[in-house]
Order: sequence, then C-alpha cells, then structure tokens
Amino acid sequence: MSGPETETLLYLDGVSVSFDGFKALNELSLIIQAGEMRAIIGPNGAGKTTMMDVVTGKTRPDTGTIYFDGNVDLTKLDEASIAELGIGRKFQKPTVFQHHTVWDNLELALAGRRGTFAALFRREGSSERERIEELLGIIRLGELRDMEAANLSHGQKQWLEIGMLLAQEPKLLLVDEPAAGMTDAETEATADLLKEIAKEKSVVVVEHDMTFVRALGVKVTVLHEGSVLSEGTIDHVSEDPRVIEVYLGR
Amino acid sequence: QDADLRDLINGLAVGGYSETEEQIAALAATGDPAVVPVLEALAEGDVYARKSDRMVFIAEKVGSTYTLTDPLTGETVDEVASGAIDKIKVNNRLRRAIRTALGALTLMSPDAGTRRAAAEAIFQSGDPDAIELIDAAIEQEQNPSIAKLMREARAAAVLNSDLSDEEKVAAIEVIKTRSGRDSLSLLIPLTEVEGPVGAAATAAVSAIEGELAMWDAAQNVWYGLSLGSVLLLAAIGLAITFGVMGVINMAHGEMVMIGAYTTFVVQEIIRSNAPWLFDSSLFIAIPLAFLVAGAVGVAIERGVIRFLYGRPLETLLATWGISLILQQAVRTIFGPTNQQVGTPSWMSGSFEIGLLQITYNRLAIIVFALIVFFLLMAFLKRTPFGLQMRAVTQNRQMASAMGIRTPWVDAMTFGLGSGIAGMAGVALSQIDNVSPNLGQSYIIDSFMVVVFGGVGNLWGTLVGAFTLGIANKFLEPYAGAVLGKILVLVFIILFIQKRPRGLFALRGRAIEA
Amino acid sequence: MIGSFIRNGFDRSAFFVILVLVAAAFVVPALALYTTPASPFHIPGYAIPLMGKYLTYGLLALSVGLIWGYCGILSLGHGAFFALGGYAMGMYLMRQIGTRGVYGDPVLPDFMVFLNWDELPVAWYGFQSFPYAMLMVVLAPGILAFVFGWFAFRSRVTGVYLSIITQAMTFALMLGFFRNNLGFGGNNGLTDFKDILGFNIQAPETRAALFAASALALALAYLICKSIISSRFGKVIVAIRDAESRTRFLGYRVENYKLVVWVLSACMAGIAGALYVPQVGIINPGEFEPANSIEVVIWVAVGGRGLLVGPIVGAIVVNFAKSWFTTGALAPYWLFALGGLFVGVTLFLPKGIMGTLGGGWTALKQRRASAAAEAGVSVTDTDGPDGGRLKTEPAE
Amino acid sequence: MNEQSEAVVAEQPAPIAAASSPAVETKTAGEPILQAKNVDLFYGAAQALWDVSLSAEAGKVSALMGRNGVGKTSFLRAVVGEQPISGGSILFDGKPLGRMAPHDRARLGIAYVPQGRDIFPLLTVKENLETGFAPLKRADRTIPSDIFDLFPVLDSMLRRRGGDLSGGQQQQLAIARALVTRPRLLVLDEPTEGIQPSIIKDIGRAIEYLRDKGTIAILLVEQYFDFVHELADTFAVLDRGHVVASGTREDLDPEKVRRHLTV
Amino acid sequence: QDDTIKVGILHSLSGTMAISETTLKDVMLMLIEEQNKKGGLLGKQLEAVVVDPASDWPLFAEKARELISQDKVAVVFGCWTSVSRKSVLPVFEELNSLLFYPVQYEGEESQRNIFYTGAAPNQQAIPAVDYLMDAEGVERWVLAGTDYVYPRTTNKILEAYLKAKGVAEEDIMINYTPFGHSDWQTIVSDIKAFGSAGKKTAVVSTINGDANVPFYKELGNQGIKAEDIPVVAFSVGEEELAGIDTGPLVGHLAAWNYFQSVEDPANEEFIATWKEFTGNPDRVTNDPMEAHVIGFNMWVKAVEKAGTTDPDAVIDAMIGVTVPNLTGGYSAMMPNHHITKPVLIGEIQDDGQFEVVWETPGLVPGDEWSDYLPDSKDLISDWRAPMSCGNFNVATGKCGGKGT
Ligand SMILES: Nc1ncnc2c1ncn2[C@@H]1O[C@H](COP(=O)(O)OP(=O)(O)OP(=O)(O)O)[C@@H](O)[C@H]1O
Ligand SMILES: Nc1ncnc2c1ncn2[C@@H]1O[C@H](COP(=O)(O)OP(=O)(O)OP(=O)(O)O)[C@@H](O)[C@H]1O
Ligand SMILES: NC(N)=O
Ligand SMILES: [Mg+2]
Ligand SMILES: [Mg+2]
Repeated sequence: MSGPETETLLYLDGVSVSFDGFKALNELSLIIQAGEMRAIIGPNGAGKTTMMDVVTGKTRPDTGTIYFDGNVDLTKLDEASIAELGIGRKFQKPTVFQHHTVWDNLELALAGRRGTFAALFRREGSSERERIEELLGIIRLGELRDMEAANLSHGQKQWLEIGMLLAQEPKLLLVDEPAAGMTDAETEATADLLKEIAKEKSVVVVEHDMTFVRALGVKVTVLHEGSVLSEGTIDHVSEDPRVIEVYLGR
Repeated sequence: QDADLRDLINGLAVGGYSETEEQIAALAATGDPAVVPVLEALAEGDVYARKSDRMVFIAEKVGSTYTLTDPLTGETVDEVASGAIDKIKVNNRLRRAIRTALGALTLMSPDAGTRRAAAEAIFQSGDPDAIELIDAAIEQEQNPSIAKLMREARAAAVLNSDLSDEEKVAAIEVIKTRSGRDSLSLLIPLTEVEGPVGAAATAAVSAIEGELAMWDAAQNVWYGLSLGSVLLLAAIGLAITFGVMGVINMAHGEMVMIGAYTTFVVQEIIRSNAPWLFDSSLFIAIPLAFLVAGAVGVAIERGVIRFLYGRPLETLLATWGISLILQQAVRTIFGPTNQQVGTPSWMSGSFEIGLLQITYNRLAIIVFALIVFFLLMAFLKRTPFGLQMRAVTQNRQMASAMGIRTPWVDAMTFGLGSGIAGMAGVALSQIDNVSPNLGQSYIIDSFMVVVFGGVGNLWGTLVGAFTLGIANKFLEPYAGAVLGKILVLVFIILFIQKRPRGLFALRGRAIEA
Repeated sequence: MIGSFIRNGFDRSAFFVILVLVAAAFVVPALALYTTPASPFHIPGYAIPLMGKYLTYGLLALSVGLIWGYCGILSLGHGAFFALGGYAMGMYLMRQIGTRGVYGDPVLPDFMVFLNWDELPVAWYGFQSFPYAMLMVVLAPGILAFVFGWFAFRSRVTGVYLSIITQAMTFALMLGFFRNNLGFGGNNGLTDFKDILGFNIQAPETRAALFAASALALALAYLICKSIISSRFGKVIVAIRDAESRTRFLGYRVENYKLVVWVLSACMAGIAGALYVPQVGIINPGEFEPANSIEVVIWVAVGGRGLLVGPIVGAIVVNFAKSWFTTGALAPYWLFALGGLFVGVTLFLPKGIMGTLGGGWTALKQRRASAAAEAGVSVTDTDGPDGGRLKTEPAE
Repeated sequence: MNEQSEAVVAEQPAPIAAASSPAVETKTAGEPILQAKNVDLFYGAAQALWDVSLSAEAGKVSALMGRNGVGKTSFLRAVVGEQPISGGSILFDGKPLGRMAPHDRARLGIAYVPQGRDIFPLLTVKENLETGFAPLKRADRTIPSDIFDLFPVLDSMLRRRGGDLSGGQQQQLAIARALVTRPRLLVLDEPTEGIQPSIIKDIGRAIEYLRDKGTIAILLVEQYFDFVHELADTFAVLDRGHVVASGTREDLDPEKVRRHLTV
Repeated sequence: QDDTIKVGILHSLSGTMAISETTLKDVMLMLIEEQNKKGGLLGKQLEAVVVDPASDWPLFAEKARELISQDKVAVVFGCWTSVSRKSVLPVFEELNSLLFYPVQYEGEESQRNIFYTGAAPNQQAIPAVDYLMDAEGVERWVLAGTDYVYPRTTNKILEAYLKAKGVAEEDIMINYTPFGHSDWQTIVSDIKAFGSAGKKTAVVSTINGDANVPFYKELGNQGIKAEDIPVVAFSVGEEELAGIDTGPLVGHLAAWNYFQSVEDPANEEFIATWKEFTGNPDRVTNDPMEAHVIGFNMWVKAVEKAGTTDPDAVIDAMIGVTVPNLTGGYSAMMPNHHITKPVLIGEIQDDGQFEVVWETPGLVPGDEWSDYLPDSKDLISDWRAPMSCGNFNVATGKCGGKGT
C-alpha cells in the first residue's frame, strides 16, 4: 500500500483494538494534518487513550493502518522508534521519573541523541541548561527544580509532564487531559500554552473540560465506542444531539 | 521321622552359608509342611542355635532375654540370655533359597494368599524340580487367577528343565501372555538358543517389549504427574506469600521443613504413647503442621515483614536471614542429622494397573496436592477473606481506607501461605529427608514453578508444576537426570522469552506496562 | 571524551573511596612484607589473601549494585559470571602446573588423567597463554551476559521473571559444571595451583601483589561505575529503573541501555572471579550455586544499594562477619548471628549501612515521618505507561 | 431509625444512607461530624499544612479549594488517617481521632475517594464494590440499590477488572465503592477530574442526592469552580498550606476566591 | 611456652554437609576430652579449636589457614568431601601441618601432610564387588552414583575391574544423578528393567548423602527386594539409615571398614562412651567416626614417639604406627599415608543396623594409586626417606608421575 499524501502528518485507517473480545477501538479512521491542532472528546471509555496507545506503539492494533509523516508505518515500530520519529505524549495519569529531580526529568526529555554511547560521554551544555531554565519558567516549577518528582503534588506532576513533552520538541504532541486537576486559571494558561505550541507543531488534545476545548478554538472530533461519532467546530458538535446524548448530557 | 527332621533343622547351624543352603534344600526336599515355620522364621532372622548343645530353635526377644520355641512342636522350651545363643545368619542368597523352598512347600496351602505367593516364588526361581508339585497343585486349584499363575510358574520351571522343545515352546506361549518385566527376564536368555525355542522366545520378547513401550509412556506420564504434584505442593504456599503478597520469601522452604519436623514430632509422640495410631499419624500431622507453620508465619509477618511492605526487595534480605535462623534453630533443637519419619502402612508399596505401577505414597501425594489446591482456590475466590486478601495485596493503603483491617489480613495471609507450606512438609516427609536442609532443596524449584506459571495466578502454579514435572520425566530417560534437569532449566529460560510474564500471565491494562 | 567522562564522576566522595583503595593497595602489602611480626603495624601473612578475597567480593558486589541499585535489574545469577571469570583464570593456572601434577602429564590436568582423557578438550586450548586467559576472563562472562541479555531485554523480561531466569541460568551452569565429562574438573573443580606468571602463587610477594591488584581493580571499577552513573547514561538507567516504559516513550532504547550495563556488570564480576581464584586457591561449581548469587544480593542490600560504596562495604562487612563468626566456641551458632544481622539491617538500617550513614539522621527522621506514606504500593495508575505495574521500588 | 432500616435490609438492598451506622447516635444536621482544629502537617522537614481549621456537617457539602500543591490532598489524607498530623487535632463526632488507623476510621464511617482513584486493578468491578463490605455488619453487606441508578455504566461492567476501565469509569467506581460502606463522612478528592461532562453532572446530582439525605457530611476537594459553586454549602480556600478564605455559600465571593486560585 | 596443644577441627557445622560432619566434630571433642582425662599429651592438655567451614569449599582453605597460622594448631582433623580436601591440600603443604582425613574417597592422591584414614577404593569398592560376584552370583551391574568425582572415579575403577573379570560392556549400566536428587521413580524403574534380562543383577551405589533416603524409599515402594536386586552402597552408614524406616530395605548391603554392630570390646566401650558423651542413647556410630578414632590414636602415639608436635617429626613418626581399630584388629599407618583396614560387608537390618555377612580374611592396606587405571597403575607412594615421594613411577624409576 502506498502512503497517503504528504500534507498528512498522522493517518489512521480502520484501526481496531479489542481486549478479551471488548472492542476499545472500532474501525477508527482519523487524519491529522501537519501543523494542525485537534481536540478529541468523547465519553469515558470511548477509546481516546487507547487511540494514543496505538499511535505511540504501546498497544498493537488488531487491524488497520497507521502512517506518520507520509509513509512511516507506525504499526511496525516500537515505542522508542516512534518517539524518535517525533511523537511525544503526555499521559492521562501523570507519569514522571519519581526518583529524579524536576531538573533531571526535563533533562532526560530534552531533544537530542538517544544512543547509549552518546549518553555515556556527552556533557550537558550551556544551551541545554538555558532551555531547561526556560521550561521551568513555563511550567512554574523553578523553585522546585531540585525536588524529587515523587514529592510533587498531582497538579505539579501534570505540569512537569507537560514540560517534558515540550522538552522533547516533537513534531506531533499527543496530550491526554492536560487540564485535569488544574484550577480554572491554570486551565486557561494551559490552553494558551498549547495554542502557542500549535503554531509550529501538530497537537492532538484529549480533554473533557468544554471551556478548555472551546478556548482552543480548533476542530473537534468526538469519539464514541471506538469510532468517530461527530466532527467539526465546537459549536457544531455541541449541538449534535448524539453528542449531547452520549457525552454532554442535558 | 520327626527325629530326622529335627536333625535336618539342627544342621542349619552347621557351617557357612553354602552348608546352610544345602540344608534348606534338604528340608524342602522332605516335602513336609512341618518345616514351613522354621524356614519362615529363618528368613526373618529369628532362628538361633543354643550354644550349649547346638540345638536349633526359633527365638523371640522378650525384654533382655530370648524365648526359645521348638521349631517343630511350637512349644516354648527355654528362656536364655543373648550370650547363650548364636544367630543363624541369612543373606540374600539364603533368603532366595528359602523363598523357593517355601514355594514348593506351600503350593497346596489352604490359604489363597499363600498359594499365590508360592506360585509367584516358583515363577521367580523357575526351579524345574517343582514341576510335578505344580502339576498336582494345578489339578486342585479352584481359583482361576491362581491357576493361571501356577501355569506360568510351571512354564518358567519347564524353561529351566531339560524337557522337549515342544514343551518349551508351549511354555513360552504361556509366559508371553503374562507380559511384564519378569517374563522378559525369563525369555531373554532363551533368545540365544538355537532352534524353535530360540525363535519362539525371540518372537515373544519382541511382543512383550512392544507392549512395554506403550506402558512406559504411560508410566512416564504418571512419574511426571507425581513429580509435578511434589512441585505443586512445594510451590503452592509460595504462590501465596510471594505470588499474591509479593514477599520474596526465602524462608518458604523452612516452612516446609517445619511441617516435616512437626510430622516427626507427632510420630515420635505416637510411637511412644499410642502406637496403634501410627497409621493415622499423617492425618494428625496435617492440621498441626498447618497450625505450627502458620503460627511461625504469622510471627514472621508481625515481627519483620510488616515493616517492609512497599519495599518488596528488602523482604529478600530479611527472609533470607530468617531462613538461616530457622535452619540453625532446627539444627540446634533436633540435631543436624536426618530424622526418621515413618510411612503408614496404607502408603507403602504399590499396585498395578496393567503394567503401570503406581506407588501408594505417590498417589496419596497427588491426591493431597490437588485437594489442597482446590480448597485454597475456593477459599480465595469464595470467602470475604479471600477478597480482602487480594485487595490488601493490590493496594494496601486503599484497602485500609475501605475499612479492611490490613494488619490482620496481612498476618493471616502470610500465615496461610506458611501453613500450606507446612502441610506440604508433611507430604514431603514421606519421600525425602527430614533434615535441616530440607527446605533449601525445594526453594529454587518452588520459585521456578511460581514464576513459570505466572506470578499471582494460582492456576499458573498448578499447570506450571505439572508441566515442569512431566517435561522433566520425559527428558530423564533420554538425557539422564542431570542433563534432563539442565534442559528443563533452559526450557524455562527460553519459555520466559516467549511469555515474559509466565504461562498464565495476568493481563489487562493494569498489568501491561 | 574519556577524560571528561571520568571527570564527571570524580567528585569528593569518589576521590575519598579511590584514595582509600589505592592507599590500601600499597600500604597493606608493605606492612605485611616489610614489618616484623612484633611491630604493632604488622599484618600477618594469612590475612592478605583473606583481605584480597573480601576485595574481590567487593568488586562482585559492586557489579551487582550497579545493575540492581541503578538499573533495577535484580540478578540472582551473578555468581555465574564470577565463576566463569574464575574458571578462565583457574584454567590458566592449571595449565601452568605442567609436569608438576601428580601424574606428571605435561598437558593434561590430573583430573583428566585419572578419568582417562586422552587429549585436552578444545575449550582448554590457548589457556596456557596469560593474555588469552585474561581475554577469556572478560569474554566468557561478557558473551554469556550479552546473549542472555540480548534475548531477555528484547523480550522485555523484567522484574522477578528476569531474576528467576538468571537463577535458572546459574543453576543450569552449576549442574553442567558438576558433570565431570564437561571437562572442568567436576565438583572438585580446579585446584592445586602452582604459579602465576612464573611467580609462586604461595609466595608472600605474589599474595601481596594479588592483593594490590584486587584493590586497584576495585578502585578502577568504582571509578568507572561512578562516572557512568554521573553521566546522562546513569540518569537514563535510573529512569529505566523507575519507569521503564516511560523511558521508551521518550525515545530511549531501553534494551540497549540495559544490555550495556548488564554486560559491563558481568565483565566486572568475571574479573572479580579471576582475582578471587588465585587468592583462595580453588574454583569449583559451588560458585555457581544459586545461594551464592543470592548472597551477593544480600551483601549489596546490607551495604546499601542506592550508593556505589554500599555494595563494597556490604560485601566486606558480611564476609568479615562470616569469617569472624565461624571461628571459636560459637561456631555452631554463627548462623543465628548472621541471620540476625540481615534481619536487623532491614529493620533498622532500611537503606543499608552506607545509605543510613550517608543519609544521616535527617533521612532517618524523614523516613519515620513518611512511613505511612510509603506503606502503600500504588498499583492503580492505569493510564500511565507503567500503569499498574507492581512497583518494586520504595516510594521514597 | 436503626431498627427500621435493618428490617428493610433483610429483604432488599438498602439505599446508601439508610443503613445503620456504627456510631452511637446520629447527629442531626447542623452539628459538625468532622472538625479539624489548627492542623499542622509535615513531610519530613517540609511543612505542608499550617494551622488549618475546617469542619463538615451532616447534610452539607464542605468544599476545599486551592491551586496545585497547596495541600488539599494532604489535608484529606490526614482526615482519613493516611498521613499523621503533628499539630492540632481532628475530631469526629466530637472525639479526637488521634493516631487512629485508616481502617478504624472507615469503621466510624469515613469513606475516601482518593485523587487518582486507587481502584484495585485486578479485582472485578463487583469485587471492588464488595471491598466496601469490610466495615459493615454482616447483615448490611449488600450493594445499595441506588448505586447503579447513579452510575449505570458500572452495572454493565460488573465482571470487568477494575484496572481495565477507562479513567472516567474508574472515577465512578471509586465513588460507588465509597458509598458501599454507608459512610457518614464522604471525602472526595477532585471527583470530576477526567470525567465527561454528562457524568460530572451526574456526580453533581449524586452529591446533591446524598446531601439531601441529610445524614452524610461531604468534604469535597475541587478545582472546578462552577461545580463547587453549585454544590458547596461551605467552603475554604487553601494557599501554601494556609486557609486564606472560608465561609458559607452566601459569603462566597467568586471574584475573591478566583483570585486565590489564580497563578 | 604454650601450656596446651591445640587440635584443629575442620568440619562443616552448617550448610549441606553439616548433616554428616557435625558428628565428626563431636567425636573429636570426645576423643580430646578422653585424652585429657588420661593426662593429655606430652604432659600438656589438648585444646580443641573448632571452626565452621560451612560446607563452603574455599572457606575450608581459609579456615585451615587460620587454624594453622593464627591458632597454631598442631594437627587438624577434618574434611568430608573430596573437594574440601582438595581445597585445603595446598594450605597444609605450604604451611607444613598435618590433616587427618577420615572418609572413604576415590584415591589417586597421596600427599605428605595428609593422612588418609578412610578407605581407598580397594578397601571398599573392590571387595564389595567380589562379594556380590562370589556369594550372590551377580552377572549384571548397575553402577549408580551422584555425579561427582568420587563416584566417577570409583566407577571407572570398577568398570575396569569388572571388565578384567570378564563382564561384558552391555552388562554394565552406569547412571549419574545430581546432588540431592529426590525423584528416583524413573531411575528405579530403569534399574528394574535392566535387571529383567535374566541375569542376576546388583546395584553398586555411590549415591551420596541426602539422595539416599528418597532412593531407598523408592526402592521399597517399587517393591525391589534385596533378594532380587541387591544394592550395595559405599556411602550409606548407620547415620544415613537413622533417617529411614529400614523395614523394606532389609538385605540391601553396604561395604565399610566398620559397623556399629561389630561385637568387639573396644567397640562396645567406644559406643558406650559416645552415648554418654552425647547424652543420647539413640546416637549411632559409623565408619568415618572410627576413622577419626584410629587417626587420633595414631597421632597421639606418633607425637609420643617423636616427643614433640613438630610437624616434620610427627610426619616421620606416623609411618608404622599401629593402633587397635574397633573391629578387633590393629590398623597400621602405611608409608603411603593410608592405613590398613578390614573390609566388612553388612546387610541392612530392620533396626537400622548392619549385620556383617562377609569380611576380608585379613586387613587390606589402602592403595592410593589404583591398579585399574592406566595412568596410575605404575605409581606408588612412599613418604619414608630417602624416597619420600607420593607419586613414584616404578616403570621409569622417577618421582613425579609418568614424567616426560
Ligand atoms: N488493556 C485493556 N484491557 C481491557 N480493557 C481495556 C484495556 N484498555 C482499555 N480497555 C477498555 O477500553 C475502553 C477504552 O478505554 P480508554 O482508556 O481508551 O478510554 P478513554 O476514551 O480514554 O476514556 P477516559 O476519558 O475515561 O479516559 C474502556 O472501556 C476500557 O475499559
Ligand atoms: N510524600 C511527600 N513528601 C514530600 N512532600 C510532599 C509529599 N506529598 C506532597 N508533598 C508536597 O506537599 C505539598 C502539598 O501537596 P498536596 O498533594 O497536598 O497538594 P494538592 O493541594 O492536593 O495539589 P493538587 O491540586 O496538585 O493535587 C506539595 O507542594 C507537594 O510537593
Ligand atoms: N570422599 C567422598 N566420599 O567424597
Ligand atoms: Mg483516557
Ligand atoms: Mg491533590
């Protein structure tokens, strides 16, 4: 099969995943253009996280094709290769390196060569330090730079993980519920941050916070039972009776 | 005539083994059933010569003296100190001679069991002199299975005689129907013979061997199941303390050992206080071993392990220390040597299904292992405690917040795993040494089984144990015991590459990283 | 590049440890050889190989501490690498015996002669050469580790599964080496060595030199380990330890990182074995016993696995205790003392001896305060990449 | 009330709040079930809570708000007994809890829905719910009838392993599980996190339903202001471990509170 | 200068070998106590120095070094397994001290500092095979052993011996099992199969230690009786039998140089002292214990003869020393540092004791270099001056094996 056209960054077609007979993804098709930001919403259990799992190599799809950046077949690659291609991810449950300091967490995530040899002999340069300082500023954890990540509060871990995602400088950011556990003000700040990033990169955001999604102001895809239920602007989908029925509620 | 017999009997005390053997043959040749008691006693090593007059008696030790019984009349004759008599020594050769002699003498016995044994003895010895006797016995025999045995015995005797080739070929046919190893041992030497006898023997041998090969495969399965059940028993407690609780329990083997020593103590008490209970000793030991090992387990959990939850690797260090202490404690209390644990009579010996030989102790252990397994399974799946136990081991803090008394559940769980190990010790005391090292010999196998089967999954432990048992027993005949074991280990290593979380891996997003 | 690599690791504590080891390498032999027994500084001759043995155990423990403490790989089979290094050295030493064996066979070691071997097995070729033997000291364990690790890490065998198959590996090797017909001397192993590089192996000077070599090897290994853990590489392996799968999502090839430390650690263990053998005078399959490997892990835990000096100190303390307890009237009860030591350390020095000394009292207090927090093993994170894995690491 | 409800239990599952509680006396609404006085809490040398006082009454929702890392979770952990306090006291039914273990607190009627849900991953949904039986009398060991009305998705997933559920499903399970213990004090840590809007509304309705029973005190930590605004009867705002604002709904000045929540 | 003479005891008190070796430590303590009651040695009291090498072979060497260098013991009694002896051998050579080794072993060794008071293969294995051939008419042989050096070597010797006696290759089955092997089902049934070829079959067992109990239990359960297929064992003594119900085993055999049941005044006295010393009327005695008794008495005698505990003097004085053994004869130390011993074949009784069914007419001197191994048949050992050589080649006339 030849790869899809070049404008497309991420291309999912007919992807299905099932667990013990339960279909988490059902013939899901989705296209993300280069430089696009996309919001994905959908009921709990719709398969949003599973979709990210499939893209990042954590879960192998039972059927379907996934192409990245033209014609790289992601279903054949492992997690590390996919990450190296430039796909970064923030997990729904913040996952950071508990025994590393905030600083080291960011350092590990910094873009750069990942080989063992390079890691053994490379020294941290001043440009790297500057970049980390900059990130610490963005995620407002400057004061906690030397704290072990294990001791951060839930929300602080969320921020740290966002920082790590930024540090990776990926082409495509998959962001799973970045605003969960944040105050309204922080949620706003997160939305601004993502919009800023989306100027250069492609971003896929999963969120349940409608205010946040609205603030992003981008095309919204609604997933339900493993496939796309509705797609369009936030206003369009908010009025879709099926979306109201299964997701927004009355 | 009695006087002649008496002389023959006294002759048993003259000379060495060869002379005694001749004398036994002479006694047998009398054909007089009156000599049976003395021959039986001789086989048991109960026949003595009085030093003063070289008269031979059956002697029984009563207290510190011996009571002498006249071998012919059965009357008590004398009571003497041990210094006044000489034992008439028997060795294996003499025992064989006695068996043959008794065979001929007891063929007509009214007791069916004795006749069966007599026929069996003649079959074993193949004594051609017995042919006439057997012919007579076959005439009279009512019991068809004994008659068959007698015909086989006769055939065996015929093969050793100088009768005609036709007779021998006919005898070979009879023996061929018997199958089994002892038939082979009769027939194989004949395959060398020229002529029709050799041909018939060769044919019979290959027929029997073909049949044996089939049974051998079945026998191997049985051995595998049996080894598997031992592995299962050894591992099942660990499946709780390690598999469910996550404690790397290096003292598991010592819990097994404690169970075995409990059995020993129970038997000692029974031996000195209530010998008639001996056959039930294991039934008394099983609950006691559960309680003793369980109590030790609870003490270990309360004293040490509970400070280590959330640090499972440290439990390795602590339980290793505990295991050293327990080993040495047992060594100090009971001494370093093996202790004798007896086998109840109902667990001794074996029976046959076709050519499949099944030993009672192994059968008992398989049954016991399965009972323990399914009881435990039911306990964990069907009782509130089982649920609480699983909750606590999955998330101790949340379980506590749900109102589960985690300290109690932890102690009971560890106690349960230890108690089960203790019960395993009762069973293992029946097939292995009861020594302070007992636990060490099972600990590695136990971990292999639990991990191979998949940590946290009891079914995995069950299937893992039997798989490894059977694999081992199928490899052993070809590779030998040592290489067989190595191959099983290599198999485990390779298998884990294929299934990095064991045979019955727990799946689901909670587990998969 | 190498220079900066080393400079990375060479901080004050490293300087101190290396200073102590290097000083020991020179001072101890000098005190043993050039003082009279009357002198208060005299070190008796028999103590030298004993201390040398402790140091080689220290090196072995360091190799385990590196992979366990920093990469979360709990090897219950490191004794296998140690033993292989030991056998490589032992084979060299056997070949040096030449015609001085009891049968006077110039080529075949004694045990081959009386079991009627006609010629030297292929595996023994080349071992008469010291450089070749030294190469094998590193290669034999290195290659085994590489093959084992290549498969295991690629298959993502982790946690206890990995631990148990390492145990299966050493157990299988033990059974194999027990077999006489494998050609390594069966259960008696290799003994009765005469000389090494032409020097009498029993001469005090040779002993002193072996001691010094052990101390220097340990110092060098320590420096290398220290540099590794101070580098980016070190941070990556710690990240792997704490959240293996998360590390993958950052683009690191976890299996390669693991393989590098694993093989390196195995080679270190092999070198330890090679230094051990001439000092104790025997190598036999007992070294492959799973219990031995477990003991090494115990040393590491006793010393403290979060630090590099921890394993070294642990190995020395436990083995010194073992030497000390096994003598005298209490000898029959020494297991109580040793067992008690292990239990005591876990309960009262949860970070091991060095961890506790190093962390000082603040650490201890902090522990107390957050004891409740640590009691929980969190297994519910389902959405993270390492979601729900039974965390084998303390939440501290 | 006790006798009557037990009689009901024998025949059919009792509704959440109707079951007998182990407490001697049922407090009437208005008297605080939980009272925290001047609580200080440390992580090692670092102080996370300073002199925090707060109370929760039956039939009322008490909300605790604040930015990330100000100590909200820490306070809840102190209430349920997971983290010891080093100053002040926490009273339940007027009696100090002291260093009482979490499981004993659960027996008093404190139920906890933690941040991050802490579902038992390998237990089925049904078994997860049944862990709530532990502090109950044998007769009360049923799953309250109204739980599946509140969270119908759970009913269809009873045999699924808890750990396999999606984040939002787990959140619902966590609340349901807490309700099985028939609590008198329900402690919720950010229950809307990761939940789809319609279910947030459901949870809001569930909390209202429970509040309206009048027997349960609800202590709610939440950052989602509108949600709190609709539900809370009283509120407190934490900043860096200090209570910086508190009062009843009437006192709640959205602007003032928002200021404390802003970065 | 020292007011006591120190005697080192180097037996494992923990680990896998404790089961066998602890008893030997106890017997040494008893002998030393008895000697002290008799007034000690050279006017000094003896003092036991006990160490625990913990079944750890390198630790044996370390402890030996410690005993000799630090504790300055005059002599060491110790070791059980061959590997432990091999481990300490260079230490005794280097530090020039004495070791008495009390266990039957594979031979192929003679070292100036070591005195071998256990049996060499010709003092145990060969007579046992002779007995089975002559008295039982055995024609088919199973050589079953634990896979280590002692069984391997012994079986090599036996194989050569049997073949020399005309036994065909296919009438010999050799089987090895790992240490501590506990599942004997397959092997016992293989033995049964092997024994069903119509020729009288016997098992020669060099199965070691712990593996014996399950082996015999399996034999009993599968109904292999001694009359059909007798087993003669070289490592099963009274101590091992104490752990089994011997009922089903009656008639199986063991070959040793001593049995507790031998009626002899010296033995009876020894048994009585032992039971009193241990305070346990059920404690049994066994062959390695007797070896220590002999070794200890020989050493005492040699020290008295030399008038000093100086190793060189004692080593020289040892040769030719004769002391009574416990079975009614006198054992002498030969120039090859092995001793003369009677060989007894005993049958297991149901009380866990052995009854002697055969014994060699006289004492057999231990042959360190087997006549049945091609490379050792030309070797002899003689530690007397001027030869003073452990591996003298009578063919080349040189010391040092076969030479070049
Ligand atoms: N490993 C697994 N085993 C079994 N079921 C699974 C597994 N992973 C996901 N599921 C199921 O697949 C469905 C989709 O889950 P997913 O986590 O993708 O949902 P989601 O859309 O991210 O939901 P939420 O918004 O609540 O996070 C859920 O019903 C979940 O129970
Ligand atoms: N175990 C711990 N050890 C040390 N410090 C901790 C620990 N847990 C939390 N902290 C610190 O205490 C402070 C309060 O944490 P807490 O979890 O209570 O915050 P929170 O208000 O719940 O925040 P969020 O809204 O992000 O969940 C934080 O700054 C955090 O870094
Ligand atoms: N020497 C022995 N029996 O190992
Ligand atoms: Mg999700
Ligand atoms: Mg919080």
